[in-house]
Amino acid sequence: MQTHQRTLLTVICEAVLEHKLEQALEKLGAPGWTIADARGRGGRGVRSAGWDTEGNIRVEVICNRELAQNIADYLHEHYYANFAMVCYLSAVEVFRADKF
Amino acid sequence: MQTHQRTLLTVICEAVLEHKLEQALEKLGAPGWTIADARGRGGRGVRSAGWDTEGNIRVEVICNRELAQNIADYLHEHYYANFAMVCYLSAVEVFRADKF
Amino acid sequence: MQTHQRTLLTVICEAVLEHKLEQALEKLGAPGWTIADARGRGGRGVRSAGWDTEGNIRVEVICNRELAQNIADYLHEHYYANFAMVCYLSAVEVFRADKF
Amino acid sequence: MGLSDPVVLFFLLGFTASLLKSELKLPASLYETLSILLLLAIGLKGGVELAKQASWSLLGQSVAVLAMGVVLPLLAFPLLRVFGFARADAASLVAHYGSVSVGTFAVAVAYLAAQGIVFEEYLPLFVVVLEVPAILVGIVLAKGIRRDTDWKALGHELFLGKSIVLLIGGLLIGWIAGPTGVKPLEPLFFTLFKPLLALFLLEMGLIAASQLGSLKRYGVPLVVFATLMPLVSSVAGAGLGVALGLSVGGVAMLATLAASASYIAVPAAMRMAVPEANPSLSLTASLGITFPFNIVIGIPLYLQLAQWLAATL
Amino acid sequence: MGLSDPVVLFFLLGFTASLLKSELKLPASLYETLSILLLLAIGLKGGVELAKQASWSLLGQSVAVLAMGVVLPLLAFPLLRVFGFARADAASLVAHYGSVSVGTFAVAVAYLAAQGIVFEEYLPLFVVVLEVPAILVGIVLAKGIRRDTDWKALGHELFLGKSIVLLIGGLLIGWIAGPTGVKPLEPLFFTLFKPLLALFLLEMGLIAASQLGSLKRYGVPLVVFATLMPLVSSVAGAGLGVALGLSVGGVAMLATLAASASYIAVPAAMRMAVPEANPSLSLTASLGITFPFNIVIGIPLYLQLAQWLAATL
Amino acid sequence: MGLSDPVVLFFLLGFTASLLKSELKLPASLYETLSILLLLAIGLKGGVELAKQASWSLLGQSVAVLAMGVVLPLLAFPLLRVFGFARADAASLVAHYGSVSVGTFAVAVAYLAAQGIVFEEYLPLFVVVLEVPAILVGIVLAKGIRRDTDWKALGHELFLGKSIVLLIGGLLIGWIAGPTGVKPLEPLFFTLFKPLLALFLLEMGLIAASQLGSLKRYGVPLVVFATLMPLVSSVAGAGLGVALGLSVGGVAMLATLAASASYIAVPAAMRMAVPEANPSLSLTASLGITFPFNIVIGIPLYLQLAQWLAATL
Ligand SMILES: Nc1ncnc2c1ncn2[C@@H]1O[C@H](COP(=O)(O)O)[C@@H](O)[C@H]1O
Ligand SMILES: Nc1ncnc2c1ncn2[C@@H]1O[C@H](COP(=O)(O)O)[C@@H](O)[C@H]1O
Ligand SMILES: Nc1ncnc2c1ncn2[C@@H]1O[C@H](COP(=O)(O)O)[C@@H](O)[C@H]1O
Ligand code: NA
Ligand code: NA
Ligand code: NA
Repeated sequence: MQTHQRTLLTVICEAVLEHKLEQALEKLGAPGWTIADARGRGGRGVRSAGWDTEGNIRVEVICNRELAQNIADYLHEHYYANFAMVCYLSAVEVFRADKF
Repeated sequence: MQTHQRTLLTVICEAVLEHKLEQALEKLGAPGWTIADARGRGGRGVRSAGWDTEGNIRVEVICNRELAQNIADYLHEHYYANFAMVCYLSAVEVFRADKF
Repeated sequence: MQTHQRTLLTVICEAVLEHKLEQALEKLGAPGWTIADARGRGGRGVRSAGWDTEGNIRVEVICNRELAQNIADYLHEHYYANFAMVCYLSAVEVFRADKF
Repeated sequence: MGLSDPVVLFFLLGFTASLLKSELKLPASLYETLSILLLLAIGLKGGVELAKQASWSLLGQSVAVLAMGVVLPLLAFPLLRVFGFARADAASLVAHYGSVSVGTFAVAVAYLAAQGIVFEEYLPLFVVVLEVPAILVGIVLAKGIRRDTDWKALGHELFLGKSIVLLIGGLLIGWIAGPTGVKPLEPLFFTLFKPLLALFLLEMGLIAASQLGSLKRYGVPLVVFATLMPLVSSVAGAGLGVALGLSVGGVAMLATLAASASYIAVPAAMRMAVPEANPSLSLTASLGITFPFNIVIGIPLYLQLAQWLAATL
Repeated sequence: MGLSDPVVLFFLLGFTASLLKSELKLPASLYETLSILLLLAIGLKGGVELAKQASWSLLGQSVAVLAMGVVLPLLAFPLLRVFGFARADAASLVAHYGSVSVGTFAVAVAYLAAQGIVFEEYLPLFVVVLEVPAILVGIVLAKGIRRDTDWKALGHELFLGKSIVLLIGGLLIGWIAGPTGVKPLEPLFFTLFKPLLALFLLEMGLIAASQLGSLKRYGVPLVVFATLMPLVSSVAGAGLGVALGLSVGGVAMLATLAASASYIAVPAAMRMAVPEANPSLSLTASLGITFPFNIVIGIPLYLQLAQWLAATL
Repeated sequence: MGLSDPVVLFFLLGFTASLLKSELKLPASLYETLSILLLLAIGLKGGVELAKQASWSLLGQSVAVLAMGVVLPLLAFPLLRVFGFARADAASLVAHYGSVSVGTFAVAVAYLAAQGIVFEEYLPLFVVVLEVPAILVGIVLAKGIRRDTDWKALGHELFLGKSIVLLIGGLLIGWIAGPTGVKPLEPLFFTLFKPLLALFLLEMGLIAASQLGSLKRYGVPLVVFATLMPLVSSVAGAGLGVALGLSVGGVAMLATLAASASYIAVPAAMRMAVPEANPSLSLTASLGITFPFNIVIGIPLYLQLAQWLAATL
């Protein structure tokens, strides 16, 4: 099968944002996303997932480069100041161009 | 240490496929794999992991480009029609050439 | 927002190493990390996460290329001989250059 | 009406909370633990009874019950096809309804106990008997008896699935250990049965309501099927119960078993065996409609049916 | 002193283990399960009592208790501002302390039971009443009554959060099912209440001690606030209890409720509604200082206060 | 024979299900919860007894038991070396077998209770005493007393591991709270002990059988060691029990403790301290062979040994 270039946006942030994030992704037109639980440490301290609101989630969105940028911009604007959060992009190849 | 180019195949699909997928990976000669639980949304709706059979898994296989293509082809042929599933490839560098 | 090139180091290893790994990452100066639970199969057999000490973890560190190499070297030297472990690098773009 | 029984109230609490989009959620492992305990409890209870009275007549009854588990799906299938359901979907639906729901059975146990009505203690045996046959019927209906079906893998899936192993395991343990051996286990499996069932139903309420979201996608025919099918099946079950000479409580229980639809064992088995069937369709019907219907309305109704049959015949 | 009560000892075990950096950890889902059971148990107990004696006077008492939940945060806020806390942080802190801790309430229940002291059985109702108002006060203090606050989303968050739904759900189930209906649930919710509470406190000890790490970052003012605030609030609560004509046990319980600080519902709500407040600050205070303080020192003290008031007035 | 005791039957159910590759699986957090409860229950029971009869003679007995925990691994090590095991592997194996299995102890408690045989209630103390020393012996055997061993980290690992903290914590709580203080905890820790143990053994059966897969890799020497070692150790344990003047039940319990092999605390500690040892080797032996052997055959045998010794001496 032939492959097509897309961008993978990965967001690691406080678990408490999950619902808001999903709403934002839907609004901004993300074709889909995958979420997994995580823990970690960053500029805003240890997030050990030992206590209710204390865990992280790891969200992945495969889409075109422009949308990935848009989503990242939106998240930075709305949540970066007050929530633990990290975003990064990487290049991936997908098999169905129409899906992403 | 020196690094070597390999391909990372990531598969996100229904958790119910875990066992079949492992059998397929073994058959096709994957040198190893890593699986984690996930949830998400895609073309085939929300998969919220709230109910027994309703979660996703996220499978990673590091191997050479050709094998990654083979595995992806195999999965598309066998499961794509009836199961929620997404595959993508990315470029990685590994440290032990003989291992992957 | 502008993006900056960084390296993503991913380590998949026995869960029992989590604490030691965190100490090593801190010592070597990693700017942060993210950990998730995983299971899998590799050269050192099946790790099914079904029993206490039997699971894997998947650790991600975003940093500059040199540090990523350093960490990988350190881990290979200290743990590779006796523990199930896989490391690989990939290229990512981050949004805040100062953070990583 | 069973509506004021606390276990039903727990179900309604979960159902309402979910409809109101409350963030209430039970940990997945609690739900799993509860279902393991219910399956073992039901198995143990049946096994203790077998220890007291295993007999040839019981074997005969089991065969009759098994036959019902084969015949009901066969009758329902053409009807669903007429209503426009795709072959695979119709087959999957009848597999769900021909099999049984252990949660529904447990609520009926609690309901009869609260009413002070006894039933033949070996009825859990019929839960085991009814679990598997309808799945086989469903698969054959979907695919025909094709060569490419991996019957070995399938048999493995069916007879070594979680619920069957726990039910049969509980049965065997109860049977071997007998009443005195099982006695020290009672504080967990019998004394705590009802409160654990209440918690289980809280979760079932949450899940059942979350299935309703997909209801409008499938529309009226599914709702009609998911309420009529249990009513019709309950009459068949009650009839068989009377024919087998069961007590009023036993007739009500067999009617409940017939009326109940699986939402654990069957979805998992059908997903692998008939992947082209839409899993959400069957789950919406069995979990979103039939389960609440049976819990809140059905079970009291089936008891009345049994009492009416006893008074009439 | 309550120190030799086993539930307090379990707390101290967890606390010590965590300070010694033991690797002891309870599974997250066990903690969730325990808190669900405690919330339901407290709700059920209150509901059964409502079934016996719902009345207009009870409604009046509830309104008075609610008023206390509004007034205490309003009084504490300016004080915190004077002590140099940022607006959002001060608002978040008073929201935590104006609301209640179900864990603390449960320990007080166990403590009074061990002392053989009865209290008005409907007191769980006041847990429900006190849960929400302080959160609203905190939000308004942080943001003013601004147009851009999404009050609809907020109301949803507040009234459909996990703890409120379980407390009110339990209350309603207890109320509807009544004493006889709830009887079969007692083995889990009442007989096992104390040992389950002990396990819960083991986990709370682990968590409370892990909060102490951030203590030095916030320093003396926070420690002073987190020990003085419960003492002052307890006097207010006890005073109100006397004014409402509660028994000695009831006065002690209301003092405990006033003195307790939320660490479940409020943190979650404030994180979304006032994200600029530092969540770790409030949690360190309520969970790392006030909770242990109340469990080990506070509750026995509040009982003595209640007894002294009864003897004096 | 213990074979018809329901807890053993639960073990066999899990074992069989796993051999048949059933998909039955208990949630990981349930297993963790059960092991926490068993550890606490055993600790509490011992602590209550200490509250009644702590004495110098008990201290003396503990020292003797501790000595056994040091000597047995020292004797077994050279034998294993002769049989061709690598130094690190032999050291790790004897650490596992010199330490104890709380699960095996719990089954013995249930077995003696079912037989109506009493034993010295302070025996849980010996579980604590035996847990750690063999690990130290194993490490020294593997590495010598080397400078580069981080003894501080190791001590932390050993004395603040989950099982030791819960056992000692339970002991202390039982000791401080005493019989009346612990009374309200009994419904969970004592009344439910046996059914919770049954569930625990269901999971142990699943795990034990899954270890058998690696058996053929290690072959006959491992099987021989894993069945002979408990037999030999049990004789040592029984001998010591007689020497200490224990009752028949006490002798059987001490024999069981000696015969049992750790599969929780020791694997975790050895993995970090002696990483060059193959963890799967020790776990296959202790969990896949010795645990089932003790549960099904060993414990009844050790009781007979104790009875025979009592009759003979
Ligand atoms: N350099 C990094 N590499 C990988 N993950 C990171 C890194 N920095 C932060 N994270 C993750 O992102 C979360 C939020 O980061 P922060 O906002 O910097 O506290 C952390 O809890 C980590 O899980
Ligand atoms: N664009 C996407 N980005 C990330 N994950 C996706 C995306 N689309 C689908 N997925 C994941 O793949 C699963 C199956 O996708 P689908 O078959 O499209 O329903 C979903 O449940 C998601 O977890
Ligand atoms: N080729 C691979 N692709 C993805 N994950 C792998 C691969 N090989 C090993 N792993 C993961 O790394 C862990 C340790 O590998 P090993 O040390 O080779 O046993 C395994 O349990 C897998 O989770
Ligand atoms: Na049925
Ligand atoms: Na308060
Ligand atoms: Na031993």
